[in-house]
Amino acid sequence: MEKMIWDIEANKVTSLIKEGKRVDGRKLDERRKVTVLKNISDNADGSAKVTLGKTEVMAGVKMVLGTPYPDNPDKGTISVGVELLPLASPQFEVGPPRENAIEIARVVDRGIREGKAIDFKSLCVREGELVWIAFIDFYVTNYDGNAFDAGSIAALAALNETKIPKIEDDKVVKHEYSGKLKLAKQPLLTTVSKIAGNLVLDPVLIEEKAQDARFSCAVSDDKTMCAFQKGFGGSFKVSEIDECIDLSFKSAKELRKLV
Amino acid sequence: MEKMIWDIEANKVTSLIKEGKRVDGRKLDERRKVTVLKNISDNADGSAKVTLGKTEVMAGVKMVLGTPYPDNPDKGTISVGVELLPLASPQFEVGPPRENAIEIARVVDRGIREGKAIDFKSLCVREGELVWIAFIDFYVTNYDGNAFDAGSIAALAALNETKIPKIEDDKVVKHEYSGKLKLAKQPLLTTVSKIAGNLVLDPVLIEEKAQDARFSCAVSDDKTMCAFQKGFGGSFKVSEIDECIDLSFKSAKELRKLV
Amino acid sequence: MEKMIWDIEANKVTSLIKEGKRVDGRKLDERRKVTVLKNISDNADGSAKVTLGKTEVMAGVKMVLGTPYPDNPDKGTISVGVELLPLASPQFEVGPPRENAIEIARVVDRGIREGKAIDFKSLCVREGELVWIAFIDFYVTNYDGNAFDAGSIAALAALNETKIPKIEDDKVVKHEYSGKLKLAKQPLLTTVSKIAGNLVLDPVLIEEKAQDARFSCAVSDDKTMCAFQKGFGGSFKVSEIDECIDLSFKSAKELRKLV
Amino acid sequence: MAKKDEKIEYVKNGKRLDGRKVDEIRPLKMKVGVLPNADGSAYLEWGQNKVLVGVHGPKEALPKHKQNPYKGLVRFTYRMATFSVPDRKNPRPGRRESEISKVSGEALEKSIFLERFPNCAIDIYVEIFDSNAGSRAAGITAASVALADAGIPMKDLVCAVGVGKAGGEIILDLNKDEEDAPDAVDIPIAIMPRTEEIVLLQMDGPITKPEWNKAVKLGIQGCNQVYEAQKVALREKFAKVEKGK
Amino acid sequence: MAKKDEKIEYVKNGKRLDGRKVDEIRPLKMKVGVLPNADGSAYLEWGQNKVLVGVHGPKEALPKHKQNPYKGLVRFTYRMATFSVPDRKNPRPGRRESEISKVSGEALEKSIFLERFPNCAIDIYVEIFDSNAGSRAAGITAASVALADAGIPMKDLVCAVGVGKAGGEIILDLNKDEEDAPDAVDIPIAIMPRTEEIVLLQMDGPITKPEWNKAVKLGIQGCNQVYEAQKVALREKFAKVEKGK
Amino acid sequence: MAKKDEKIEYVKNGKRLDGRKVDEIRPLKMKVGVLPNADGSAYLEWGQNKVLVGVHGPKEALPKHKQNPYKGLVRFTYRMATFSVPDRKNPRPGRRESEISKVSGEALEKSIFLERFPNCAIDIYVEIFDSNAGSRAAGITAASVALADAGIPMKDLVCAVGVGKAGGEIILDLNKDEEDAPDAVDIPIAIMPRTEEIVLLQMDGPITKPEWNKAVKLGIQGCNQVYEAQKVALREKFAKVEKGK
Repeated sequence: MEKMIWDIEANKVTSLIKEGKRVDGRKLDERRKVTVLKNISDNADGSAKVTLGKTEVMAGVKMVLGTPYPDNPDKGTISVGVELLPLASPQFEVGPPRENAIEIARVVDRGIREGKAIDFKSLCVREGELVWIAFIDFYVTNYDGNAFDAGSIAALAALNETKIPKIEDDKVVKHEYSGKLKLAKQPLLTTVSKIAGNLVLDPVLIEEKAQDARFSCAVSDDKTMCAFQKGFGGSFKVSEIDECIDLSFKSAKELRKLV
Repeated sequence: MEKMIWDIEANKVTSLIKEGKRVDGRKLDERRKVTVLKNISDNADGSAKVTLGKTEVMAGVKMVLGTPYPDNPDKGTISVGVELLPLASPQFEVGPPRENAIEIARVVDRGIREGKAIDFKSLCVREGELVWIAFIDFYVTNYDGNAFDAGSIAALAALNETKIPKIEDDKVVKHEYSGKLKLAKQPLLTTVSKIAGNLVLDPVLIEEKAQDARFSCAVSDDKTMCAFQKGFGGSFKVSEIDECIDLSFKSAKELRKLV
Repeated sequence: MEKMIWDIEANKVTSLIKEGKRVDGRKLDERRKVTVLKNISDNADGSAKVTLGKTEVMAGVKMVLGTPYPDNPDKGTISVGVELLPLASPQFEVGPPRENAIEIARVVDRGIREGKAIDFKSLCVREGELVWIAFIDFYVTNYDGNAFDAGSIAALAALNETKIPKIEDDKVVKHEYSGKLKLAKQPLLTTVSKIAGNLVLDPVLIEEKAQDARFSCAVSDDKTMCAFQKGFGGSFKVSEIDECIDLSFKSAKELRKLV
Repeated sequence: MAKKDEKIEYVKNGKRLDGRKVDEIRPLKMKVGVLPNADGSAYLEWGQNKVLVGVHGPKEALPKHKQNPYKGLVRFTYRMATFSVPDRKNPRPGRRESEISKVSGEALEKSIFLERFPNCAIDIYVEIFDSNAGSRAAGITAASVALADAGIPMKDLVCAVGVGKAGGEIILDLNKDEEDAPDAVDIPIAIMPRTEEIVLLQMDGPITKPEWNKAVKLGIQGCNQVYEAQKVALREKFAKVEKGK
Repeated sequence: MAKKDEKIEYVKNGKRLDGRKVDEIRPLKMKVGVLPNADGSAYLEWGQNKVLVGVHGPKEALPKHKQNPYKGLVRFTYRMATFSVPDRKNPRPGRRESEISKVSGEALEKSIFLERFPNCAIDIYVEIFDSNAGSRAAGITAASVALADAGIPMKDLVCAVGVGKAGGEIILDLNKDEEDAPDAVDIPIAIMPRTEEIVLLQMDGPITKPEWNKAVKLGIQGCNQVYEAQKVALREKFAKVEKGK
Repeated sequence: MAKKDEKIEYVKNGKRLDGRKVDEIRPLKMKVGVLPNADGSAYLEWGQNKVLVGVHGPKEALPKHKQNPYKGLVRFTYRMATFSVPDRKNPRPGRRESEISKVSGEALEKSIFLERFPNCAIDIYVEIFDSNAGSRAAGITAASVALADAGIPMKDLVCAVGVGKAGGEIILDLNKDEEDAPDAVDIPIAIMPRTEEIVLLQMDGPITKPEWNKAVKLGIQGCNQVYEAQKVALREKFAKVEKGK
């Protein structure tokens, strides 16, 4: 039943897109309105709430002391976790889609990591012994498509707010800080859906239902890409990927002003 | 089917209680017979079997060496675990009720912890480095209602029997002991069901099926309460809570002679 | 449906065995053809692929540094893990049989451990501090009965190939080795099914469906047995066990040439 | 945070460490209808606590064998974000969250006309994004408002607050510093204010009966303060609805 | 406990360290019908081992796709309490418990007229509250008696015992000290005594065939001692039942 | 392995560290139909990578509520053996394996006439027994061949390869040493070669657009090399089938 309603709606999306139109009136290469609200949690070392249209994400960073990996004794690291909360959508209730959440987390992680947003050496406290691990966790609280971009924006906004806790006797002093985390780059994801042969920026949920394929590209500055992820059962031509890349550079430039 | 039989039985309970009577002939404020059998397991550092009517519980304590929490370097601690064994009731087979077991464990834990049964400083072996953790685990082997009180009695009886193992080179020497665990207080739980507007002490299983609400109160001596827990979907008036508290002081006084 | 087909096939097996015959033409005390292919993974410290008829197993050994058990400060140890892969049989897809895999792993483990294949003292690097743990993991990739024997052969073949990694600063130097693991004994399992009162060596899958009981015996040399395991719902007479033991000594002698 | 064994006066000249009076709750802001995909929702800031609640339902309860043919089920999930506490929380739900979910769900049951929804379930999701003592009271309070937002027929709202003891004083709505007092007692309480029926009551720590009598009075008074805030938030929402299309 | 490399004589002048003869089992007490809610039950003390068994069934096997239309299922769960061993046991069931559950359930199958219960299951729960070598034999022995108590039709009881080797001697019903001998061999065995059919047999540790021949004889003799104890316990129960109403 | 900060030339006189040219893939051997119990199977050695794939299906998709009435499901499971990597892998599947399973299954979907199998599932199991960069490309390549072996109707094979950057050079089919380069970029790509449609594309690490343009050309060329090997392997299999009975 429900599936049938989705199918009808998805067909509507496809018909519109064939005419170059979208369900919500946007242009094919237009992103939804983005809002960024910083510092949503005092217990977090950095945090932000991001809305991308009706998609809403809450992100927080916790700086935790740990031991470095033996093969990288002078580097800290990051860890990205995502939860698609049941309250975000009636569809997430029957067991939230674990594989999807893992994919989103890993793609956002790659964007930040490979985009060299953070100089991992700057997270070293004492070589071989003590480093910072930045735990970046975000929660999708209302899902209307494209948690990739919303999560990427929220993660970066939260990192940009992050303070480094003070250390005493190798332990964190609560609620005291020694400075701010400095970001070397501002890598951001841009996601495009392919629907009926057209490339559509920043898909809403019903567009995701209609898509043949999905492509996400993270760029860290005006010249450098740092992560790709193609998803879904369809395919892209090389020329289409090139078009997606161009959209990503343009989109990231705009987003960078907000985070 | 089975549900229907329970409903009929529960209705019978309600009718009786409206007349001030109970299915097993007890008075509303009368506890079932309690038996305590100590030292049921030589491998435990302290142990006891308790029956509360047909409800039967086996409890054991293991003293384990661990490192203290950084914010309490001079204190040991306790940990309470409960299992509602499948053999205790045909109803527990289809996945025993995990949430119920957690609630029971946490309420029994709070009674012992907040009732200051054990001076946690007395569990310190070497400040900041080595402390005792008392693992108190109990198993419900036959369930006929009120595992809260049965578990509380069994846990306390087992603690009262507990010997402290001998330590050599910061390790436990098996089967040798350096003395007994000393309890500072004897906190005990008392559970009351509200059925048809009446307060009923120590409910049996079928009374639990008929209850509107449940209230448990732990008292540690003749003047001091140390834990409350209201459960189930119904409600209590303040005056009813006061009555439950009075019953708890009276009941604990009697139970204290047995543990 | 499927079950019915199995039953028909199993009945056929039983009828044949009553006449002293087997579905694949073997004699009752005849093992299937065994092939052993060594060194199937360069990342393993030792590895082997074994086929026993159509049953196929891939085994690998990883030597990992760890701390010894407090009661055995001068001894390393082994750990055996088994997976019945879903690709090995359409029957393994609906949740592979966890209990069966555990039993196989533990019986193979006991054969190697109690058969003193490895002198655990030779795995000690520094008493009380650093020892080798040999992780032996095998994967059943095609299942046609008797994963016990196939796994035992594969585990032993992999151990016989195992090189000990070089150590520097208490860490493993990758891809460099200090020598070979020396085996003191060559313990091997032999499994016999009881079908229609007959003892049948090395059962195929459909014979396992027809069996009343199963018996496995590991022997470590021409005189010494090191592990037994009776399985399935049926029974054995003492004389039948004796016969199984004799078969095991004979079978192990032949297998020993291959590993 | 209080140093060990240091003697702190938690109430001095009628004022608490954060300037509040003994019977004063922390600032409380509520917004109703914040999640487009939920049937009902609310966002609550209460002191440092920040709580988001979504309600889905009533809808058919699944799996079927959990259905009750006489009344609907309330399923309550209380979860804390990893960054909502001083030390990073393990992302997996713990035993504390399980217990709070259970008693909070039970606290709301009586307020809902559940007999109108046989075989159905009402799912309540409470997410804590920041905390500082009192997050369970905040969760229940916001959940009740979210249920109203979902249009679920109720006898009354449920309002909750913490009451307790610190430094020998009975005080309302303890914050974290007060909860860390050496003699601290914490008593979360929830009532249906019209009848003053108690639907949630827990307690931690040694207390005498006279102290309890004082505390419960203060708690009920606190619940009534919360009740007013709930009504204001709901009125705002419905005013907006009427003004809007 | 034996010190490493110290030479211990496990049998001296025909007596073992705990005073038993080589063919003597530890004291064994059994009580039948101890759990009101179970269809059958038994409590067994055997040396230091303390075992409680409850049987539920026969009843419909669920989930349905596990049903066998030709015969009933035996589902056996062996669990150890955290405090039943020298070091606290992790509360989660481990691989050892899984294996023992599997082979113990299989050991009981042949003794039950399972073909009378198509599509049904019989659940056997074995809880170990104290242990000192031999708890699986204790579990099987008590389980068979609990099955009889549940009125489940059986061909024979199943009785189990450990037999094995310590200090070069073949001995019956090893205790923990004997199991810790450097050359220890442990052979749990279960039989149906009327036909002397072996329904459980495991072995750990190096042994020659002549030693095995000696051990199996001793094991079967031990099982028969256990059998007598089982019959006594069942007679006591049914005597009581007849005396009582 | 490269020491930190040591300057390595990854391509010198047109040759890479292992002697390959920049556009040369590592030796690749494939065998089709290796598992008797699978509907289709393949074994692939590609450099040091060793991959076994089994396909089961099409068959009814279970549980039923996962069925799609319009087309079949592809379920792809990529798993690494504990001994397939330099450090022993935890036997439990990790997040990396989850992600690779997801994108690899999606990469194969378009190549299969899934609309012919409503309500059905095709299960693809990929087991990695040895690895050295490129195991996901190896898994997809072998899986497509195993699908053909299972007789599943397909529009085209799917062939995959890694392309990327090391030491400033764009190179094909990176090995582990190259993947560990300080400036390494890794781009797994899979195409359907007849139409050159890209069905899998991931990327890790900083790269400019001109570099990407060069890399994708090289990647597609590499995929075509893989395609030839796939066709050879399938021809061998079917030649054998015709020769055999």
